[in-house]
Amino acid sequence: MNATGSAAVGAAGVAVVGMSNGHVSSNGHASAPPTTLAKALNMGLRASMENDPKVLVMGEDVGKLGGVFRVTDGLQKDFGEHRVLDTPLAESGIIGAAVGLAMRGYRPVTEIQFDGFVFPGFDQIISQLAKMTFRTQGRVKMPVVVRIPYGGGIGAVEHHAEAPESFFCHIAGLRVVTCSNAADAYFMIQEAISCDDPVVFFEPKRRYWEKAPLDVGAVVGSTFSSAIRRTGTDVTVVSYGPSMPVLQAAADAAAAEGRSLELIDLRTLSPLDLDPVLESVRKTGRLVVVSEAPRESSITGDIAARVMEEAFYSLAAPVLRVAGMDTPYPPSKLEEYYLPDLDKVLDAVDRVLAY
Amino acid sequence: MNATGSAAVGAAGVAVVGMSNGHVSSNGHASAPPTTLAKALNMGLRASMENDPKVLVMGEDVGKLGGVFRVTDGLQKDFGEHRVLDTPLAESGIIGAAVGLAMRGYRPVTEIQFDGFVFPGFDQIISQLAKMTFRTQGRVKMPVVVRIPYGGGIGAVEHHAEAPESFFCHIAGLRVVTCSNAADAYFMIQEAISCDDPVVFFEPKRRYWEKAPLDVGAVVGSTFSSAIRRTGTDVTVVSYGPSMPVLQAAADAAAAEGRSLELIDLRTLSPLDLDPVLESVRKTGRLVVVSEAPRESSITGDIAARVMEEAFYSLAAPVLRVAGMDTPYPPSKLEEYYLPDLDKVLDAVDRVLAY
Amino acid sequence: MVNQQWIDSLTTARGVKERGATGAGAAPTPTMAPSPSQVIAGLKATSGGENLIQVLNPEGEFTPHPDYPLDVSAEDFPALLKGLYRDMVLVRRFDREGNALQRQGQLSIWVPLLGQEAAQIGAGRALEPQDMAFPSYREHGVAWCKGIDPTELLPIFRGTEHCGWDPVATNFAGYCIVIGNQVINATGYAMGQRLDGAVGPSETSHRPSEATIAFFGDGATSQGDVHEAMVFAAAYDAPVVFYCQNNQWAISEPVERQSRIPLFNRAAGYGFPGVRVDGNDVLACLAVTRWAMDECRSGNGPVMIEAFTYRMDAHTTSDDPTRYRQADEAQAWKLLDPIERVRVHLARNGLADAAFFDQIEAEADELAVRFRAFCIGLTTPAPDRMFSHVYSEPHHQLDTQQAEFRSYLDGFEDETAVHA
Amino acid sequence: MVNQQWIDSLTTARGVKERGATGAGAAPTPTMAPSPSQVIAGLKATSGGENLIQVLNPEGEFTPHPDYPLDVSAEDFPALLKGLYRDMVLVRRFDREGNALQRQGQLSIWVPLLGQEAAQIGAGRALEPQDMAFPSYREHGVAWCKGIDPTELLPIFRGTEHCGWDPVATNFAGYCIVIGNQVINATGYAMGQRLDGAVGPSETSHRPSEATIAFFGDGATSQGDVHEAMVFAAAYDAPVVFYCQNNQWAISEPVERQSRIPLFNRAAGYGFPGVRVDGNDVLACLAVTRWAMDECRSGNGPVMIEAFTYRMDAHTTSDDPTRYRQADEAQAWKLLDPIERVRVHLARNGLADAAFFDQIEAEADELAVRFRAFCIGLTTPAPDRMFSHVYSEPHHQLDTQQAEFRSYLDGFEDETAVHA
Ligand SMILES: Cc1ncc(C[n+]2csc(CCOP(=O)(O)OP(=O)(O)O)c2C)c(N)n1
Ligand SMILES: Cc1ncc(C[n+]2csc(CCOP(=O)(O)OP(=O)(O)O)c2C)c(N)n1
Ligand SMILES: [Mg+2]
Ligand SMILES: [Mg+2]
Repeated sequence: MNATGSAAVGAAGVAVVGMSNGHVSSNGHASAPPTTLAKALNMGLRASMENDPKVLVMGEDVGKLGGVFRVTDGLQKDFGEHRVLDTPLAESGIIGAAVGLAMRGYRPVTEIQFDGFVFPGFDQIISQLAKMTFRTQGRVKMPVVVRIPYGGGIGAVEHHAEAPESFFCHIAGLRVVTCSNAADAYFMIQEAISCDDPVVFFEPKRRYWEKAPLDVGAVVGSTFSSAIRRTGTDVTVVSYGPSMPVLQAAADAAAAEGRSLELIDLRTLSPLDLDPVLESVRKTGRLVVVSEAPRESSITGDIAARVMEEAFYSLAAPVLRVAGMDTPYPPSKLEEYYLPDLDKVLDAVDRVLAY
Repeated sequence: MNATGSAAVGAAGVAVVGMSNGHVSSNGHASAPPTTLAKALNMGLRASMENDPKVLVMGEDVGKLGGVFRVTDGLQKDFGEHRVLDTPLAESGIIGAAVGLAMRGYRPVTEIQFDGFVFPGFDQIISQLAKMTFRTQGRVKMPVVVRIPYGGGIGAVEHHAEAPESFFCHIAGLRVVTCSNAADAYFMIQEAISCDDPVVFFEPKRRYWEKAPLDVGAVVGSTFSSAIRRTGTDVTVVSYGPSMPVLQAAADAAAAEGRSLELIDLRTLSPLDLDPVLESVRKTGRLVVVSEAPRESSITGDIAARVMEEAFYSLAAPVLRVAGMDTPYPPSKLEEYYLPDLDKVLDAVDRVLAY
Repeated sequence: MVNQQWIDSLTTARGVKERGATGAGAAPTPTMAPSPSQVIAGLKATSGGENLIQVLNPEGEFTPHPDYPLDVSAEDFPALLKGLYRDMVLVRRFDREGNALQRQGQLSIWVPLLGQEAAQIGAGRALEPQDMAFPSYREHGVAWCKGIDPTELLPIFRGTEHCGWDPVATNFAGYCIVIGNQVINATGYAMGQRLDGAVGPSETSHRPSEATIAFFGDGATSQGDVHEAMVFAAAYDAPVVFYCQNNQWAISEPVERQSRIPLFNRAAGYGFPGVRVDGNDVLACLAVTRWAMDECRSGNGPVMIEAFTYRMDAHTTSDDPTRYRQADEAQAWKLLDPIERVRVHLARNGLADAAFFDQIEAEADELAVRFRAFCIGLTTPAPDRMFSHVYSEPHHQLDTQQAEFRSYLDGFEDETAVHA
Repeated sequence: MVNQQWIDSLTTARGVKERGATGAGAAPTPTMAPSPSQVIAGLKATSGGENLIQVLNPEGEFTPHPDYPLDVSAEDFPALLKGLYRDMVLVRRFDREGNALQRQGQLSIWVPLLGQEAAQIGAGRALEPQDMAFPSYREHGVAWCKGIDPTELLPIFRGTEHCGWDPVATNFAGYCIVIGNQVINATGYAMGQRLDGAVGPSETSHRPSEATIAFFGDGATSQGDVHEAMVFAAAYDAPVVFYCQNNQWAISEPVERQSRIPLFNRAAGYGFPGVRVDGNDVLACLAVTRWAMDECRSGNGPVMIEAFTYRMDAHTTSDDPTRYRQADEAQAWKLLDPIERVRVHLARNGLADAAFFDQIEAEADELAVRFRAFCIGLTTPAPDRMFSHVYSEPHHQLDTQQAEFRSYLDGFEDETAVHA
């Protein structure tokens, strides 16, 4: 059994090739300074706050402490307490207040401290944040970002290692995106903030400290698009966020066995940018979808169903899923069994090739 | 354009053939008195309360008023205020208190007034109700039922016509079931109450007043199982709850055109009872899944993905989905366009047969 | 500055102190909690209790309140009161028409405000154009004061739109159906007003100070969102007035199901002022709300107001109140009708003559006719409405879904007969 | 019966009344809301304010409180105090060992209770075996009193289980990490106690009366769930004590971010008693909690207690408090150490000799050794644990998933080398 790959993979970003809406952009340029994903988010937040005085940061412990992951480190010091708000300990209040602030013309970037704590704010997200624009015939825009550190593999106690992204993908009116490396983190958070729609922004917490080259001057297209991370011919493997380094490692291992994997980082989970996936599947005929989220009624099921709908005759095998178990997140000593890892991905590759 | 079929289909239950875990049970016996779905639930609740003094009913307006749909009508009068509790107006409080009552040995049956109002209670459902047993290594059981009237087609204002079942199917630790006719309603609510696990019980609100024969003395197996409602050879059509009468109408219309549909009422959404579906698909080679829920990251995607995984070579066509739109629920004058209806089902049957 | 004193006054306001005074406390002392019947007696008494702010009593007698002056000269008083009378009569009239339209199948539901005209007009007329209001779903009277034409309320209840007006242009948010949600949204908006520098005397701009008002019911006070709204507002000194219309009922549940004691007391738990006003006294509602909004505009928010009133009709047209409340309760409240006392005062004091009352009646009739005609003429938007404004920015996936749906619909136009 | 009086006393406890008294209220009156600095001064003062119930002061001087007697004879007093001292020393000792084990990589996290020993032991020792307790995640001292062996706390923090004890057998619920959730669960449990007839003098059974206690922090008071818990408890007269340990911080946020005024005032907003007790005074915590539990057991619940204390260590071992608070604050609180004052009282009054203190030290050392050994010996459960107890009844789908996973794992055992 292998661990979930964080150590083994290392600076996964080095291999990053960002492909956005057809044009390749190498935001992983090798001469760019290596930056942690957390720091890149911090830099992106800072850039957005400098560009637009209406951008606010709000959440629990985001001020002096800089957030429990230090993503907002130094922002309150530099922008003041009126731009970076430590809030009372209440997530419905955080989202609900952000909705009101957005109606007033602000662009609040809210932080949920851990994935498992978004649920007290779920009602405000689904009932107000997601529906407000539709309800008011577009008269009230909701440029709110909900940042959520997510995923497991950090040895944490209950509620600190969940992958709740599928819930949000099921909510019309939201956009759901996630980054997997520093360069994307920097550009995607800015794109999220400048978007007039509410964006749920998932941050792969166990990758916060992984470094990748970040060229802040790079010209990038929309980062809310699928990115082909490695081209290959035998099997398409699709994932996002925390599992991308696992995919890289799997592709390396598979290559050593003579198998060529094509890797796609979805980046946007709702809406999906499915064309690159379909194109790839038309080539390889085989698809494995990897996600930490439990399998039932999830984003992975949706991807499988849609690929079947749109590329039925191209599929030489069923779409296989490597997902979290359909159990509550286990005690952390067992998380290596729960999470998708190198072996599980390779096992799925074996199985999908066996058809 | 046809309406959603409620009028056209009428006493859909007449055609009901309940098949539970392999043994056929005709709980739709023709000599049994016709009963509305709402009344059947009321009778089932009453039976459970009589059988077990630990069963409580709690929610907003469930007492004197008998619930806005009268499902709890007369229960407070007959069982007293200590068995049927009108609660303060707070859903997190309702679920959270039910969790505590269950720890104390009670079996609370909570009512959420409408689908759109379950979200203030979502956190308690996911963080406590669903996880408590796992957390405590089985020492604390959670025999709590969360009753939710769901689905559209009643001309209601916002938040009163949603189909949130997929959210709950994505939560490990819960069971999710739904009834489509009076007989199932009567037996399923009792099975839910007697289950030691938390059960989210979805009630198709626009079918509350539809009558079907109810033989309370019928011998039924577990009702938490898929039921084949009509056998056919050309296409398998699967749904649950409010859409079942639509399926019946579609099967009639298709029959008139010489097409034979096999209809399956899932009844249990989590876990799915997939064997009857797979068996059917192995016969027909074609599957249409119908649900009012939006399509993204939903139960329909999961069904499609799993059928592909387990019956890949049997599929002559992709699994097609007839679902709610990926939009917020529209103003009610437009709901006939939003909801699956006879025409949409037949259109999908046409398309799946065109492969 | 009396702050510390005021805080102290709050902090001694707890049962224990009183309790301790009654005995040594050695053994479990006699019941401190009020019995259910006492609670009911205290809460459901139509008098509203001793703390009720009232300036125009049910008999039409006017007694100004020293703490909540109306800020109107004797000369202007008749016009003020006649204006409020007109507001209430017109609002009641279209409210009744809404009920009738539902009965006749023209609306799928109507939410009556009958009995709450004073609570809403009093509050609504205390608002300046720059003030923001967050309603629940029953605030037709506040909408009226905010310049929303009554016909704009109809699309929601006919099912043609989820919101018929422009919340930005009118400073009146969309109706909010999920109980309590709007209250924390209001706090957020008010936080924005403060961040904008629109609160308190401004040195840099000449724009008038602003505040926000959030409307909610007695039942709503139990929701976590209302609590969090108050916590946030207190934490950020947000200029928001929490205006609770205690109409005694949350559908079938009486207010004592939500609280043992009068609801305005909640404010003290958060450290801001709470006032109970006679919600059937339009002048008191106006005076108290003006005071509260001024407090907020000048930076002393938040403030809570409990308007003690009564839901004289059903919860909505779908509701049947005979199942849960006695007719005599409604009879008792009828004597406290919010419009009647104003009519009596105007007539008895010669402030208005028969012609005035006739003219308002005529105006009400006209409004009702226009309201009805507009309702019946309201058309259903094209199915494409479903897909519009889900997002403000382009969304290829939804565009595809829309295109597919379009061509599916077009298929029917091609055929002469559709399925079945 | 003083109920009406008591209700009235609550209902006058609002800013407006005081406010009105200061002037005519014609124009916006001077600021009523406390300024941030005043709030901070009032809340962060280590004295806890005038309302603080204290019987053993930081200098170790004992002054019984008339309202909250200890119900102990002079003869038994030394044993009581020595017992509490022993509890606090032992609990502090294994708490420090928990910290050390985390530093040494044996635990993935530890949540220190340092400084809150009195708040927890005082409350914990007020509980009878039949009473139910709902902790958050820091209540190691309450667990101790409930008979949970300290080693049973380790699995959570080592990541081998989500709960190491039996909540049913111990009447101590599992730790709750989602802030506020457990408080409404506690109310529900207490509602059940009442429904069972386990509250108040019972004519039909001889079983002792019961109550429930819910533990939560100052930060938690902002959560909707805590509000709803109080609303439900008041509505159903639930026998639950809301025990808020105000340790001045919610991670990096000081308590004034959650409230302008002392937290015990919240109770008045719901119509039940609220008390602020010196949370570093174990005798006061014991006396006040006993009183509160007795109130609840005899049917007069709910009651709120705010234990005014201090988190002397980091929030958890993952936290770095130097980023947000000054060292001198911790220094000031060090003078108020909950154990030290008991030691002083015992020593100065000759209630305990050196041998006693030595013996407790030795016992603490032993406990620490046992705690550490147990921790290091804790093994990871088999992967199958993931699938067990997800449901209480059979679940074919999960069984299938488990079987598939089992055979996937078995695949590795067959191979000599696994992938990469
Ligand atoms: C979260 C939520 N739960 C339940 C409902 C259903 N519901 C609609 S109105 C209502 C009662 C509201 O009572 P109150 O707050 O007193 O306002 P009123 O209707 O009396 O004006 C309820 C329970 C809802 N709309 N939202
Ligand atoms: C719903 C939720 N939001 C956020 C968190 C993260 N979190 C853990 S402890 C904590 C602070 C709690 O402060 P307080 O209630 O004062 O308790 P204390 O830790 O001081 O004992 C926060 C924000 C959480 N566990 N749950
Ligand atoms: Mg009401
Ligand atoms: Mg704290």
